[in-house]
Amino acid sequence: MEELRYILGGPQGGGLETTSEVLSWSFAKSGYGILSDREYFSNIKGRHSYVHATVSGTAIPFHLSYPVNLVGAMDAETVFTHFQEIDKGGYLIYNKDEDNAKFDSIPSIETELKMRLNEFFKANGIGRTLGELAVYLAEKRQINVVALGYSSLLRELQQEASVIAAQASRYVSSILIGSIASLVGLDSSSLAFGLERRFRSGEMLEHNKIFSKIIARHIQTFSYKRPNLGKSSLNRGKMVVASGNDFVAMAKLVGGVRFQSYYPITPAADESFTLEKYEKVGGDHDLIVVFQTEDEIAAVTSAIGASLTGARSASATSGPGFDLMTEGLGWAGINEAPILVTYYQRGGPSTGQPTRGSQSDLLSSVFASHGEFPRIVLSSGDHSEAFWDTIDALNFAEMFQTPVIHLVDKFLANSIASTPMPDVSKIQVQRGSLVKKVGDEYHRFDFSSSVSPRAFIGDERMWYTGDEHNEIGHIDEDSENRIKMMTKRMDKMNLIEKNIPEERRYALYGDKDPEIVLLGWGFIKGVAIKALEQLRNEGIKASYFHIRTFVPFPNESVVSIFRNVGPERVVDVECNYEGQAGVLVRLNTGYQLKKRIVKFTGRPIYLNELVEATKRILSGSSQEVLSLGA
Amino acid sequence: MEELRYILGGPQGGGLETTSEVLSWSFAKSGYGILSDREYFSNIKGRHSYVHATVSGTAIPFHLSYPVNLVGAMDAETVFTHFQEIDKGGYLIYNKDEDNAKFDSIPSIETELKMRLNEFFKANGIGRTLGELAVYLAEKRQINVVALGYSSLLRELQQEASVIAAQASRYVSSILIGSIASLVGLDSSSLAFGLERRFRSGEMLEHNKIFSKIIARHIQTFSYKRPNLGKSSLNRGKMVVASGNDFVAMAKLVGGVRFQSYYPITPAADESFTLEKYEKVGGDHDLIVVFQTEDEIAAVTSAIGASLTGARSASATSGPGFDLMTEGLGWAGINEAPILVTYYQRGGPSTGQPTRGSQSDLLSSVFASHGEFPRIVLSSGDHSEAFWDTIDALNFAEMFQTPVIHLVDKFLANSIASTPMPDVSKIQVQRGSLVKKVGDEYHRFDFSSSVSPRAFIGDERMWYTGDEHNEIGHIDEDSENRIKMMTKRMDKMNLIEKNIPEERRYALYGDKDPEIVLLGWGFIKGVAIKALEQLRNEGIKASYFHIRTFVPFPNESVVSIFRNVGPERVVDVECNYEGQAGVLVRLNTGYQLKKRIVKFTGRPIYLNELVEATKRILSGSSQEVLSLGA
Amino acid sequence: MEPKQLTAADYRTDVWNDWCPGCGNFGIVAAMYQALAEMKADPAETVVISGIGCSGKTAHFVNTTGVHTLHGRSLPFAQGIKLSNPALNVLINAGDGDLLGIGLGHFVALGRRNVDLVVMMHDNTVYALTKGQAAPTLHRGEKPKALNEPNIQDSVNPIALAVTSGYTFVARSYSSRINHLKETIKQAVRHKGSAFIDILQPCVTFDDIHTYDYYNKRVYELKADDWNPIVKDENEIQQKMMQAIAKSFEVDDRIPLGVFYENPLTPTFEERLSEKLPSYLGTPPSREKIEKNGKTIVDGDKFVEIFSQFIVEY
Amino acid sequence: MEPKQLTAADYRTDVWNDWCPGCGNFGIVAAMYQALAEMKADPAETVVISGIGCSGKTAHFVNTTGVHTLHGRSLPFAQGIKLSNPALNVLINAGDGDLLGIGLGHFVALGRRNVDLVVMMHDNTVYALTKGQAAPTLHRGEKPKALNEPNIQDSVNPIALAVTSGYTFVARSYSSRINHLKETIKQAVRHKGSAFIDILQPCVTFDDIHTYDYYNKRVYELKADDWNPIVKDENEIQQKMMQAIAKSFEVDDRIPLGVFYENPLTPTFEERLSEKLPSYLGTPPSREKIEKNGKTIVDGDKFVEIFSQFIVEY
Ligand SMILES: Cc1ncc(C[n+]2csc(CCOP(=O)(O)OP(=O)(O)O)c2C)c(N)n1
Ligand SMILES: Cc1ncc(C[n+]2csc(CCOP(=O)(O)OP(=O)(O)O)c2C)c(N)n1
Ligand code: SF4
Ligand code: SF4
Ligand SMILES: [Mg+2]
Ligand SMILES: [Mg+2]
Repeated sequence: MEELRYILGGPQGGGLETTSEVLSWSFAKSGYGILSDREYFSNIKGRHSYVHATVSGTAIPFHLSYPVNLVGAMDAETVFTHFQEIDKGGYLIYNKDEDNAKFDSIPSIETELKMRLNEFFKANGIGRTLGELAVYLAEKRQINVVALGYSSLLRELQQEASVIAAQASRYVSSILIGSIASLVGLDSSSLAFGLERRFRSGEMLEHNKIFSKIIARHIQTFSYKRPNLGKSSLNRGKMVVASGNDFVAMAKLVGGVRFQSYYPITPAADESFTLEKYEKVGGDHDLIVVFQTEDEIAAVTSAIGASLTGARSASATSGPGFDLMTEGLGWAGINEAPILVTYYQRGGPSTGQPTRGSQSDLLSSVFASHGEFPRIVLSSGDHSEAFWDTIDALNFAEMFQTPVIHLVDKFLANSIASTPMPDVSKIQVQRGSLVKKVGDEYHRFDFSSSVSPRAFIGDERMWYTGDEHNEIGHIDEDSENRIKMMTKRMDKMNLIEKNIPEERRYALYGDKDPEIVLLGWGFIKGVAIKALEQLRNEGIKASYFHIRTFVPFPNESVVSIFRNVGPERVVDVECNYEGQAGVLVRLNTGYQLKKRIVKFTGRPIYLNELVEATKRILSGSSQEVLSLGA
Repeated sequence: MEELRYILGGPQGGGLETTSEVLSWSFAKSGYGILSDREYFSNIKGRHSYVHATVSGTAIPFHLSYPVNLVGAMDAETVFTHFQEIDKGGYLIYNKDEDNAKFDSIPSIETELKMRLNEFFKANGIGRTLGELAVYLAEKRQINVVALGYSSLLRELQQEASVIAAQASRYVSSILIGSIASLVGLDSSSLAFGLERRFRSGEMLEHNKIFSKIIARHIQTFSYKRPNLGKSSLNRGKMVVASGNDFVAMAKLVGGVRFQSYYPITPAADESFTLEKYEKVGGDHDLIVVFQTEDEIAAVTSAIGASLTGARSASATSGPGFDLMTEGLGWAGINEAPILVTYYQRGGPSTGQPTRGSQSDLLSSVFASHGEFPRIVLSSGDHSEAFWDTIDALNFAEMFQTPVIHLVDKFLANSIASTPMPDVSKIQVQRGSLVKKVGDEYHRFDFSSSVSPRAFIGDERMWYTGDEHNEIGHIDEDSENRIKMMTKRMDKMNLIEKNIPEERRYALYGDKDPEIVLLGWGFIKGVAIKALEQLRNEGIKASYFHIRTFVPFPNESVVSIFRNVGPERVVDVECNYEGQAGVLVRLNTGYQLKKRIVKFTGRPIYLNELVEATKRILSGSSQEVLSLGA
Repeated sequence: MEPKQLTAADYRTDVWNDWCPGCGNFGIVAAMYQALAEMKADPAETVVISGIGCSGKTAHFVNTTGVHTLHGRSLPFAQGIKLSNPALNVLINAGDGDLLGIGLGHFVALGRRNVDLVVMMHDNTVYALTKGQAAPTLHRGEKPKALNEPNIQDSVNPIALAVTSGYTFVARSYSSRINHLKETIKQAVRHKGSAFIDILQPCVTFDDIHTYDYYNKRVYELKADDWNPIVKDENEIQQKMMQAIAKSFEVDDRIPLGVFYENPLTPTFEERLSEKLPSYLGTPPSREKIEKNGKTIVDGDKFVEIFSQFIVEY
Repeated sequence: MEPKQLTAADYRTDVWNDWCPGCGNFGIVAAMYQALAEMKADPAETVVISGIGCSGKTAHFVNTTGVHTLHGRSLPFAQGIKLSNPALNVLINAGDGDLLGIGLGHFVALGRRNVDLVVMMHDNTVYALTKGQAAPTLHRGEKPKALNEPNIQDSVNPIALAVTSGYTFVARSYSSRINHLKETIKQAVRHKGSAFIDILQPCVTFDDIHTYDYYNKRVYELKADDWNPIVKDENEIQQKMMQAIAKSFEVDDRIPLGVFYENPLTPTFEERLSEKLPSYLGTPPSREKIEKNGKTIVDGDKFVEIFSQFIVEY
C-alpha cells in the first residue's frame, strides 16, 4: 500500500493528541512521511475530536483523503461519526464494551448528524447500537473490525504494570497507539522512540511500553490481513516533525524576532506558547520577550513600539484579533514601522468556527485599515513554506519598512507534518537601511528615498506620529508635503514590485500543457499537487498554480496562465465562500475565474473530493461546493 | 456675475464659523444658493482656518473654484495664505492695522508655505510685510484692496453700541459679515435674518446689527465697482441650509433611528451632537437615545444590541473609529442584525489628516472584518443624496437584515449647502420581515428564506451568537448546517442584487455621446457636473458617471460605459492615492481605468483644476495629481 | 407573554452542556435556573448575555433569550439592549478574561453609568477556553498547570475595582454554594443599578491551584451581625465604599462571600435618561412607532417645525 | 550620546505650540522642560509618548524622542518600547479621555505589571481636541460649555483607580504649580515602577467649571508632617493603599496635591523578566545581535540543539 490513511477519534481532552503525537514520532522515526490534521470543536472536554493522517514511505504526504484505511475509536461517538469513511478492507478498532451504546443517546452528537444516522440506520435496517453497527460493517462493508474490550485491557495493564485502578483510565488513548503499531507492524524501537519523545522517562513511559505489548498480544489474535506500508524509500536525514504553528515559531526565533506580543486566540496561540517555551532562544545572551497583553490592540501596538527600538518584533493572531489590530496596522503603515503579523485563518465571520480552518481572511488582510499605505501579504502552502515565508516576512518588513501580514490557515497551523530540516545556513537576515549616530540632524522620514535610513529609538532623537508628518516626523498639514510624503510611502509598492521577483510570488506544478489549471493558495497546495498526480493517472493533464504572495501579486504569471490555457480552464480552488483569491485575480489582472471549487465547512479539502470535483468541472460544472469530513 | 466665490479666513476659534453661517443664512434668505466648505487644522485655537464658498442666483452651486472673487481676512495669515487665489478685479478685505506684520514672524504658518512665500516675495521684489503685499496686489494684480482699520471699527462699535472694550474683540469676525454684505449689496432684511438665526435675540444680535451699519458706512467710502450677483432666478420655496452632518442627522431622526451610539471623532461627531440637540425628536413620545460610549467598540456593539430589541439603531464614525468597529461589524453580519454605520471619511492613513477630507476608506469599508458576510455600502454625492441615502440605508438594513455602511466624505460632511426641502411625504419606512408572538417555536434564523422573519428581543425568546449557529441560534459545527447557513446569509447578496435596481446604484450626467467620461463618487459629483458645463462651453463633450452604491455595484452600467466610449476615455476621478473606486471597477467588471485624476491633499477638488486636468488627460496625460487649495 | 409558573428545570435548554465534568460553571447555571424560577422570570423578557469563553456558552444553556456576544464586549451589547428596552431583565455572564482583561474599559464605564443590570463574573483565574493562560484574576507567582512559568502580572482586585468604578451592588459568591449564589443573584436582580457578582468558579481542567478544596477551606459568609454593606444615606457612601475595599483585600487565608457594598441611592442611568426624556421609560427606543402605513411619522409640517433652525424660506 | 548640559529651553522644540493661549498644558510642558534639564536627561534616551488629543501634541513639543501614538494606546506602545529597551527613560503624556476612556483597559493592565515608566494624565475633564465633550473625569451633573445637557455619566476617580490597579507611585499635581509638578515628575522618574501623576489641567476653551480660579481656591499640598504615603515594608501595603484611596475621595472643597501612594517594594516588570531571563537587562531585545554578516546567529548545529524536541533522524 502506497499510503496509510487513518482516523483516530475520541472525546476532546481524552488523550487523542498524545496518541497522535506518539504515532507521528514513531512513523517518522521508522522513515515514513506523515501529515496529521487535527479536527476539534470549540470545547475543552468531551466533544468529538479526531486526527486524520496520511502516512507514506514513498513520498512525504501533504494531503489527506477519504476513505481511510483505519479508524481507531476511543469511544462510540467516533464509530458513529466515522464508520462511513472506512474503505472496504479497512480496519476499525473500537471498544466492544460499548456495544450497547445507541447513537441517539450520546448527547454530544449534534442533531444534524443524529438525523443522518437515523436515516442511515433505517435505510439499512440496523438497530441503533454500536454492536449492531460493528456487525454490519464487518458483514456488509468488508471491514476488519478489531473489537477490543478496553476495560479488560486496562485491567491487564493494572496487573502487569501495577497501575492503580484510578489511574488506568489515563491509558485509554494508549490503546490506539498499541493497536495501530501492532497492526501496521511498526518496529518496536520506533515505537519506543515515539513514546520516549512524548513521555520522556518515568512511570508513564514504562506503563505505555508495557501496555503496547499487552495490546500487541491481543491484536495478534485477529487473523485479518495486515495493512502493509512497505519499507520507506524516502531519503534518510534529519526531519522536523512539527505543526505549522511550531514551524513559524522556530522561524521567528531563528529569524531574529526578539519581541513577540500576543493575546491568546485559537489557532494562533500555540505559536506564542512555543515561543514562550524557547524564550531563552538557546543561548546565554539571546532571548525573546513574549508579552501576553490585555488584548490584541495592545498586542499590535506594543509590537510596533518594540520595533521602533530596533527589536525585530511580531505578533500572531486570528480573525477577531486581527480586526482589533486594524487601527494599529495603519499607524505602523504611516510610520514606516517594520512589523510582522502572523495571521492564522479560522472559520468566520465573527467568532464563526473558532477551531476550524478557512481561507476567508484574505481580503480583509489585503484591505484592512482605513486610508492607504503599503503592505506586503504573504501566504504559506505547507510547513516548509511557513518557515521560509516567516524568514522572508521579517526581512521584507525591515527592507521596506512596512507592515507584513503572513497568512497561515488553521489546516496548516494545527496539522503536524514531517519535513526535511531547513538548511539554516541559507537564512539571510536583511535589516534594510540602518543608521546610527547621525545626531541632531536625523530625519526619520528623509525624502531621499522611499525607504529612509532608519535609526533606533535609544540611539538617536527622532519623532513619530500617526498624523501626516514632515521629514522630521512632526505633524504637517501642508499640501505639498502631503503629496511628497504620501508618494514616498506609496512608492514602496513600486519598490516592492521591483524587489520581490515574480518567481517568489507563485509556484506552478504539474503538466506544462494542461487541460485544466487549479489555482489556489495556502494549504490547498499539498492536496492539489497530489490531485495532479491522480488526474494524470486518469489521463487528465492538469497543473496547479500556487499563489504565495498576494501583495505583491504574481500578475504576469497569472495573466500568462489565462492567456495560455484560456479563461475557461482555470479553476479557483479555495476554502471560502466567495473565492477571495479569485477576487484578487480579477482585481489585479482583469480576468474572471469562471469555475470554482470551494469549501467552507471548516474542514480541509480532501484529495478524493478535489479529484472528483475537478472531473465534474471538466464535464461542464462551473461550481463545486465541497462538504466532506466530519 | 454668475457666481460669487469667496474665502473668509482667520484663526481657528476666532469666530469664522459664525461669520460664515450668518452669510450663508443671509444669502439663502435673499434667494441665492450657497455652498460653503470649511477647511481647518487639527487644532482648537489659533491655526489658520478658512471658509471657501460659492454663491449663485442662477443655479444652486455644488462646486468650489479658484480663483475667488473675494478674500475676507480676519488676520494677516489669511492674506499671506490666500492672496494668490484672488482673481483679477477681485476684492481683498483686510486689517490695515497689521500692515507691518511679516509672514516669517507668524509662527502658525507652516514651514513649507513660508518657503514658498519667501520665493514669491523674492521673485517679485516685495518686502515681507502685509502692507507691501497689499500695495503689490492693488497695483500689480488689479485687486480691489479694502483696507480697514479693525481696531478703529471696533472703537466705533464701542461708542455707538456701548460695548465695553474687553468684549469688543468678540466682534472681529463680524467685520467680515458687514463688509461683505455691504460690498455685495445684500439687502438689509436678509442680513438681519442671518444675524437673527445665529444670535437669536439679545445684545449680541443688536450689536451685530449696529456694527454692520458702521461697517457699511466705511465700505461706502471705497469707490471700487461692486460685485454684482444680480437678482436670483432660483425657484422660491423652503430651503434647508445645513451641513452634510446635519442632513444625515435629520434623515436619521425622520427615518426612525431611536438609538445612536458614538464616540467623538472628527468629522463624524457633529452629526451626533445634532442628534443630541434633537433628542426629543419633536414629539412628546418620540425620542432618540444618543449614547456617548467609552470607545467605538462599545459604540458599534451597543448599537447592535439596540437593534436586536427592534430599535432602529446607528452609529457614526470616521477611519480610526471604524477600524475599531471591524470586529463588531462581523458579529452583526453573522447575526443578521440591521445596523447603520455612517462613515465619514477623513485623510488617512492612521490619524492622518484628521480634519481634512478624503475618499480613501472605500476599500476598507467594502472589505472590513474577517470572514464573509453580506453588507451594503452606499456613498453620497451631495447633501440631498446624503439625506435620502440615510433613509434608504435604514430601510436596506432592515429589509436585508444586514449591516449597511454609508460613506460620506468630510467635504460633504462639513460643508454647508442650501438644498430644497426634501419631500418628506416620499419617505418610506420599510422594516422588512417582522413577526411577533410566535412562541416557543420561534427560530430566529429560519432557513425558509435568506431573510428570516425577525422578532424583537422582549417579544419572543431567541438566541444569538457570533459562532456559526443553527436555525434556533445555538452554536452548531455540523458541515451540512454550515453550508446551509452560510449560503442563506450569502444569498442575501443575490437578493440585494435583485432588489436594489441598477438605476439606484449610479447616476449619469452630461453628454449622451461623450468624448470623455469622468467616473467618480462622493462629493466629486458637484464639481464634476459643473465641469461638464465648462467643458461643453469649450467644445468638449463629457459626461460624469456617479457611483452611488459600491455594494451592490452598478456593474452593467459601468460595463456599458466602457463598451460605449472605450476604456481609453474613462477617467477615474477620486480623492485618494490609488483610485479606490477604480479598484472596485476592475474587480466588478474587469475593466481597468487607465486615466486618473486624483487628489489626496485633504482639500476638495476645485472646478478649475478639474477642468484643466480633464483637458490635459484629453491631450494625452494619463495621470493628474491635483494640489490646489491652502 | 404572561409569566408562567416555570420550574428551575424549565430554565434549562436542551442544548448539550459541554463544560468539563465537575466544572464550577455548572453550579452557576444551577443557581441561575433556580433564581429565575423563584423570580418567575419571563423567558422572553429575560436576556442572558455572555462574552466568549467557557463562561460565554452560558447564554445557550439558559432557556430565556440568550445573546452570546464577542470576547470582552458583553457589557456594551447589554447596554444597547437594556437602554433601548429598559423593561428587560438583563443578566450578564462574563469570563474574568472577558471582563477584566480585554473588556476592562467597558467594565469601568458601566460602573460610571449604573445601568440597571447584573454582571456575573466567572472567576476561574484562567483563560479557560483558550486552554489555561493566566487571566487577570490570577495572582503573580502562581503557576496553574498550563503555564510554562509562574505568572508575572499582578492580579486585579475585582471587588475593589467594581466599587471604585461605581457599581452600586458588589458581591462575591462561590459556584458550589448554589444557594448562596442563587440568593445573591436574586438580590442583584432586585437591586436597581449596576450589580456585580464575583463568582469563584473552579476550573477543574486548568486551575490546579484554586480548586474546590482550596476555596472550601477558605470561604466564609459575611453575616449581618457584624457586616452591613448598605448605604443608608448619601453621607455614608464613601465610608461604605472604603469598608468594602478594605474587606476586598482579604483574599489569602479567608475569603469572604456576600455583599460587599450596596448603594440604592445613586440614580440608575435609565433614571438619568428619564429625567431629561420624560417619556423614556414609557416608550423607550424599542417600543416607539416609527412609521404609519409605511410612511415616516414625521410629515412635512412636522419636519418644518422640528428643523426650523435649518430652514429658510425665500 | 553623552548627556550634555542642557537648559530647560533646550528641551523645547521649535515646533509652534498651537495650544490655546492660557491652556494648562503649557504649565505641564514647562515643568517637563525643567525636570528634564535638572535630571540631565539624554534626549536620545528619553522618550515622550503621547496619545491623541490636545495633550497628544506634547510629544512634538519636547526635544527628546517623541512618539505620538493612537487615541488611547500610548501605554501599550510605551510598554513595547520600554520592554525592548529598558534603558530608556519613558514618559507618557495622555489625555483623560485617552487614558480613562478608550484606553482604560491598558491603564489597569499597566498597573498590574508595574513597568518602570511615568504616566502623566492631562486631567482637563473634557475631550478637548474633539471640542469639549465630557471626559471620564467630568463629574455627573456638571455642564461645561460644549455640552447640551449636564453630564449623565459618573466620573472615575483616577487616584483610586491607579492605586487599585497596582501603580506603585500615585500622585496629583496641578499645571499651574510648575515647581510642584516638576518635582513630582522627578520623583516619578526616580521611582522604580509604574508611576501615575494626575495633573489638574484647566482647559480654558471648553471647561468653564474647573478653571484656574476653581483650582486655586481648592488645592493644597500634602505635607510630610501629617502625610506619609511611602510603603516601608510589605505589611504596610494595604494600609497605605487604603489611606491613599480614602484621601482620593477629597475632591470637592479641598483638593490635595502630592504623592498619595508610593511603594518601592513591588518588583518592576523588568525585574520580573530578569528573574527568568537573566541576560534581559544586559542585552534586551533591542540590543541583541540577530545576524552575523547577513546570516542568522543560529547555525545548523545550534538549530538541532535548540529544537531537538522537533527533530527526528531516520
Ligand atoms: C478578540 C478576541 N481575542 C481572543 C479570542 C480568543 N478567546 C476565546 S475565549 C478567550 C478567553 C476566555 O477566558 P475568560 O474570559 O476568562 O473565559 P473562560 O473561558 O475562563 O470562562 C479568548 C482569549 C477571541 N474570541 N476574541
Ligand atoms: C479611535 C479614535 N476615536 C476617536 C478619535 C477622536 N479623538 C481625537 S482626540 C479625542 C479626545 C481627546 O480627549 P482627551 O484624551 O481627554 O485629550 P485632550 O484633548 O483633552 O487633551 C478623540 C475622541 C480618535 N483620534 N481615535
Ligand atoms: S476548561 Fe475549566 S472553565 Fe472551561 S468547562 Fe472545563 S473546567 Fe470549566
Ligand atoms: S482646547 Fe483646552 S486643552 Fe486644548 S489647547 Fe485649548 S485650552 Fe488646552
Ligand atoms: Mg476565565
Ligand atoms: Mg481631556
